[in-house]
Amino acid sequence: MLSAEKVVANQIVVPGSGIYKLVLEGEVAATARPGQFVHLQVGLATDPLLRRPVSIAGIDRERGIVTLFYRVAGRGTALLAGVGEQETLSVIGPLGNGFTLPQAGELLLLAGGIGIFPLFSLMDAVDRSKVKVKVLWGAENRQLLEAAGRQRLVDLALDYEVSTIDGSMGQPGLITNLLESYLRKRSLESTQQRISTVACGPPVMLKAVTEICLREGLPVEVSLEERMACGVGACRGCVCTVRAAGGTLERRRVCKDGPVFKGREVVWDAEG
Amino acid sequence: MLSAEKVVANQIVVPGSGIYKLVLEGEVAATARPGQFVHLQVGLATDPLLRRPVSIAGIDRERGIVTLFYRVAGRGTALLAGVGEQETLSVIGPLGNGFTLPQAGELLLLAGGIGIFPLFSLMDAVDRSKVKVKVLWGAENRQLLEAAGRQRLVDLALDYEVSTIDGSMGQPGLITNLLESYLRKRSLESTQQRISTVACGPPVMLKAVTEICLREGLPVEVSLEERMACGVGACRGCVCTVRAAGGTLERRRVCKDGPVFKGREVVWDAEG
Amino acid sequence: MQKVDLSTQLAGLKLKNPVLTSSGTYGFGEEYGAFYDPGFLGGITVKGITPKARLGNPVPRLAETPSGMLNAVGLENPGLEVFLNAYLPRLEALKTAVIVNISGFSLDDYALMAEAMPEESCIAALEVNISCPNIKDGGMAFGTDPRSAEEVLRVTRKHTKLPLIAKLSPNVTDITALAKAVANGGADIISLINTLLGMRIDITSQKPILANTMGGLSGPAVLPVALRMVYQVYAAVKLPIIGMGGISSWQDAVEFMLAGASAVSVGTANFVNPLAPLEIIEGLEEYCRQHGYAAVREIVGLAHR
Amino acid sequence: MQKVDLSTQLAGLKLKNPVLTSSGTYGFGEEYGAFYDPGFLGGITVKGITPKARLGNPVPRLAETPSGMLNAVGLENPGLEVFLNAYLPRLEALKTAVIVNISGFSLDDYALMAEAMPEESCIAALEVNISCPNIKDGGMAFGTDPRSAEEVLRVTRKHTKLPLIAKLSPNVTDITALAKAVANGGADIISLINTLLGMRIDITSQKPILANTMGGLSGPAVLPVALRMVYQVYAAVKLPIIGMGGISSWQDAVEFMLAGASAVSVGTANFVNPLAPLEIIEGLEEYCRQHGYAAVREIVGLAHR
Ligand SMILES: Cc1cc2nc3c(=O)[nH]c(=O)nc-3n(C[C@H](O)[C@H](O)[C@H](O)COP(=O)(O)OP(=O)(O)OC[C@H]3O[C@@H](n4cnc5c(N)ncnc54)[C@H](O)[C@@H]3O)c2cc1C
Ligand SMILES: Cc1cc2nc3c(=O)[nH]c(=O)nc-3n(C[C@H](O)[C@H](O)[C@H](O)COP(=O)(O)OP(=O)(O)OC[C@H]3O[C@@H](n4cnc5c(N)ncnc54)[C@H](O)[C@@H]3O)c2cc1C
Ligand SMILES: Cc1cc2nc3c(=O)[nH]c(=O)nc-3n(C[C@H](O)[C@H](O)[C@H](O)COP(=O)(O)O)c2cc1C
Ligand SMILES: Cc1cc2nc3c(=O)[nH]c(=O)nc-3n(C[C@H](O)[C@H](O)[C@H](O)COP(=O)(O)O)c2cc1C
Ligand code: FES
Ligand code: FES
Repeated sequence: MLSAEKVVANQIVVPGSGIYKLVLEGEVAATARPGQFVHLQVGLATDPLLRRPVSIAGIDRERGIVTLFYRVAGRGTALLAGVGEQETLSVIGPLGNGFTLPQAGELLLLAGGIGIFPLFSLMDAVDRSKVKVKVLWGAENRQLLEAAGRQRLVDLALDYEVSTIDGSMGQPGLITNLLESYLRKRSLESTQQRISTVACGPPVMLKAVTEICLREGLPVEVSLEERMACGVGACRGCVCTVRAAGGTLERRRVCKDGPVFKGREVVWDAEG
Repeated sequence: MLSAEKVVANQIVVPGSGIYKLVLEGEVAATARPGQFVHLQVGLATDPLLRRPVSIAGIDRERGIVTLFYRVAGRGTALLAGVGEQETLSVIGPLGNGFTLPQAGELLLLAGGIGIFPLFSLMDAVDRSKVKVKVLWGAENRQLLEAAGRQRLVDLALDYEVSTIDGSMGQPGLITNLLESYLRKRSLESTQQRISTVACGPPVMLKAVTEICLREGLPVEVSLEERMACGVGACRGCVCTVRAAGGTLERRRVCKDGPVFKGREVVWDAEG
Repeated sequence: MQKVDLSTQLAGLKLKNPVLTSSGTYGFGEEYGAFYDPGFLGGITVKGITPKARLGNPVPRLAETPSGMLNAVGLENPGLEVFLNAYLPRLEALKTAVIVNISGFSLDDYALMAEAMPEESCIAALEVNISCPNIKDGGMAFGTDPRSAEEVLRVTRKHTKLPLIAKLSPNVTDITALAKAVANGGADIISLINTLLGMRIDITSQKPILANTMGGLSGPAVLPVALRMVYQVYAAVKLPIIGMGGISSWQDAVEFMLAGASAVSVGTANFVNPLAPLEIIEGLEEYCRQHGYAAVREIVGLAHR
Repeated sequence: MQKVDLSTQLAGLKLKNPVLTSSGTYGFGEEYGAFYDPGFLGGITVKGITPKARLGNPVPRLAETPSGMLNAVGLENPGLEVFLNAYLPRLEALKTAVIVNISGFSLDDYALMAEAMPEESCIAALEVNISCPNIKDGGMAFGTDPRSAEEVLRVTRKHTKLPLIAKLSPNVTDITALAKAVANGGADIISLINTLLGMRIDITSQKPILANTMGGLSGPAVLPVALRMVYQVYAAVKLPIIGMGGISSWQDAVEFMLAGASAVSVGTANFVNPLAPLEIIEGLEEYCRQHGYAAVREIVGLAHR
């Protein structure tokens, strides 16, 4: 759970993108599952103090390697970007519950921006001879799609569609449009396959796609993000709100009870 | 005064000694004088917060290079030891007043432990065709003498004597004994050369050698150390106490008014 | 090599070693079980319990600060009943002293909870939290006025025979006045400090980062303030002290014990280094060995010489 | 590109920009002259002056803490007379607003110094320091009791027409009570915070690091506490505020202004990055430009919306 992982690689993906690929060798890979995350120590001294949560994007159990992608967002990730190969990083993980791995039917992956990262590990893990995988991915613009790994989808020969807000690639507009048209098309084809949906991205996007999925009666799993301190369920800093069986509101810890939740349970914008 | 200096070298001198040689290329060398120091930023974030003062041990004005020696004492110097070649360090300096450079007579250098470091630059700077240089150096043991640069004295063909507390090299005991016997010997030889003395080392040693020098009527300059915040005279955190002309006590800033003071002025163990 | 006696006794609270974990940072004792057996600890302190369950504050509940963090969890907890029925049995299994942190909004709340805590169980002491900055009424208000603080302790004292730890707030002009008040009220032990009230603002949204606007500052940043207060309280009151606030290393722990703490408690440091409490136990032992102390309690208060 | 108006007016104190340097961290305005022309600053605040010269405390006067530092300089200063005769003429040359920080041990001390400060000179305001933690009598005692604080301001007010800045101590239970008191006493402006009382212990010598035992904590570590107090005082009192405590970057300065500070003051950060005040001025200007504010004063207090 706590290990010093060796930094095998830590490079910017596309110059200027601010998105880095970090490859770690150590104990995490042995037990990691898609949808889980690691909690990384980014500084040598007490500032910045807290660890940073980053999703596991790739798992190579045999070589004992996990791959992460991160975007430089603030001080912590900026320091992380300066870590050199062969150095070690203090890592807690794998943490969290992870995605449900479907065994049949269709798996619809919905990604908003860099929300694609945790989905990479799911694409790898799912048995595509039994499960049809479809990816819908919305982003700001083409640059982000390329930097965040569109080529990976091509390499995997995945069925995917993209949308960009500025129209620089794929369908112009939001992922919700992409989703609506896909579902419309699909219902016309009146396929009988059971479909399960997994979504990851910013909260507004998750809320919107969850509403669409629920309306259509599709089960949806969402991967949430929240500021974290402990990462292991001890501080209750990272909660989301769910409506429990009896209808009462409950708090769940994103780090321990999540980060993956059933979309129908999540109460978005909960106050109080 | 504030510059980003390039780290040309940053290596341990003797494995296990904890003493490092740091070579910086940049603006400091152009105006540095023996006895001055630099104020180094050792961290990337706000912890450790303060800069660390380190004496200038070598000045190569032509190549724009200064050499420092530092011992890993705590968190700040430990971080400094991890800085790689070709990286840059934020440096304030050169700071402080520096030693008086004698033009004739004899220069007696008194070093306690790593107090030898600032004296290196003085050895380099003094014109040895006009000034006779003699070094007396006391330390804990042989290892420290070797790690702190005894070979340098040999290479410079300097007249030196050492003492060690554990007797592992030179005269066993304290530098005060070394000094007393040297002065005795010298008075027997009844040399007529004007002698000036410069001392650097821990406070107890400085106090003891100053008392001996004053008793013998020898002028002595001492290089003091004190915890520093600003390094430029603005905070008054680093003071020492001197007895001014009229006999009244005054505080002087080690960073700005020093670090070199006339031994006869300094009030040791001043309270209040 | 000589064995150092790490055991400590603070009034009626016996500990196998002087290292505890702090309320709100250690869940209900199970979360760090994946890293080590909590039985190695001197004891653990559970999250603040209130009579009724609380959802706590909305998110964001956390913000980072230089060498510190703010939290505004707002005393989210399962409530007294669920604690007794669901959590306490699991705590029994941990084989370590359990300190239950109780927080109230009225004197009756404290009385009710003190009364309800079994005197024969793994519960080794009650920590009376009169210092939580993250709830609107009660909480810190009790802890910043000496008369109310005394009253809370007096009332709680009447309803339990368990050792009572009064947890003080650092957000006061004179910590010794509060310490004297809780001593008068019947506290057996004093723990300090709770968090310092602080805030951060998001310069993009131009709003406070925390949904609750303000929160409690903890972590290494507060260490010098906490240490000063332990030092002051040790000189002012005869009660044993549990020192906390920014302790992340054994060196920090030694500072607190020299200042007058008979035991130390590790909070925020758990988040950064889950093994911190164990490293601190080992470091304290080694410090004593190297300095020739047969028992760790010998170093308590030495900085006052 | 549109020019942003950086000028600010706090009651009678007019500043060309809202960035000052703090008392005790900027000497008498000359020490940082090697790095830049102090004329670029909104103003500088000189070291606390007392009626008589003071040697201050013995060394060690400094200790480092996580993201912070402790100082116990103890108001070393040349005294009123030498200040007026030797230092003031040199300050005139700096072409920046000079704020003189005055510290006393009695009401008479404050009266004497207020009376002695020329009303026609580079002195733009007096900062009444009722919050120094590093001296045995007076100092902080004035600043932790609202009635004494009000009295100090009332007396000082009678002896000068210069704008009066009351500098508050953070070592209090309720900062707004102090703010209201100094407002009643006649303060024109409030500055906060002074340092938090803290200490460190050397675990080798087992003694406090500072010769004075305790000292004042400053630097980034205290930022969340300072920001919270600025936010609270802004909501409680109508007087303009000079915010300080851990400001090291323009982002920090924006947080303070959003919280309610009309100007900010840079202290400890000077020691780490001598250019910090200039970088903050530039950053504030850029922030306003990017967010479409024509004047920096427009952002003051926006976090209260
Ligand atoms: C479960 C989980 C998985 C994540 N996976 C990835 C990933 O695969 N790739 C990636 O680029 N990012 C991921 N993030 C977001 C990433 O953690 C933040 O971008 C990062 O913590 C920002 O740190 P900083 O120091 O650069 O920013 P700062 O703003 O300096 O951070 C200040 C504090 O806020 C917290 N914080 C800031 N932004 C976020 C955020 N978006 N989510 C959570 N905490 C935040 C930081 O952890 C830190 O405590 C994930 C977050 C969570 C919770
Ligand atoms: C003018 C001057 C010149 C110096 N020259 C040298 C040199 O050439 N080589 C060398 O090895 N050391 C030198 N020192 C001592 C060196 O500055 C300290 O060893 C260093 O600051 C310790 O930092 P740290 O983080 O490792 O220790 P820590 O104990 O973690 O430091 C904590 C704080 O105390 C201060 N501090 C601790 N020890 C000292 C000390 N002895 N003197 C001053 N401040 C201290 C630090 O600067 C820091 O602020 C010099 C000191 C001064 C004042
Ligand atoms: C996330 C979090 C939750 C906390 N919850 C409580 C609580 O419920 N009751 C309490 O008395 N103290 C609570 N505290 C305060 C801690 O117990 C401790 O007093 C404080 O954090 C200082 O110690 P530290 O700096 O080591 O964390 C909490 C602290 C944190 C960080
Ligand atoms: C070394 C030092 C000396 C100080 N001296 C004074 C003083 O004489 N008068 C005063 O009012 N404040 C004094 N202060 C407090 C600062 O002016 C400022 O209020 C405090 O340091 C918080 O700001 P900062 O964190 O930016 O340093 C001093 C601070 C330091 C660090
Ligand atoms: S981060 Fe502590 S409970 Fe999730
Ligand atoms: S370190 Fe500030 S005056 Fe010397």
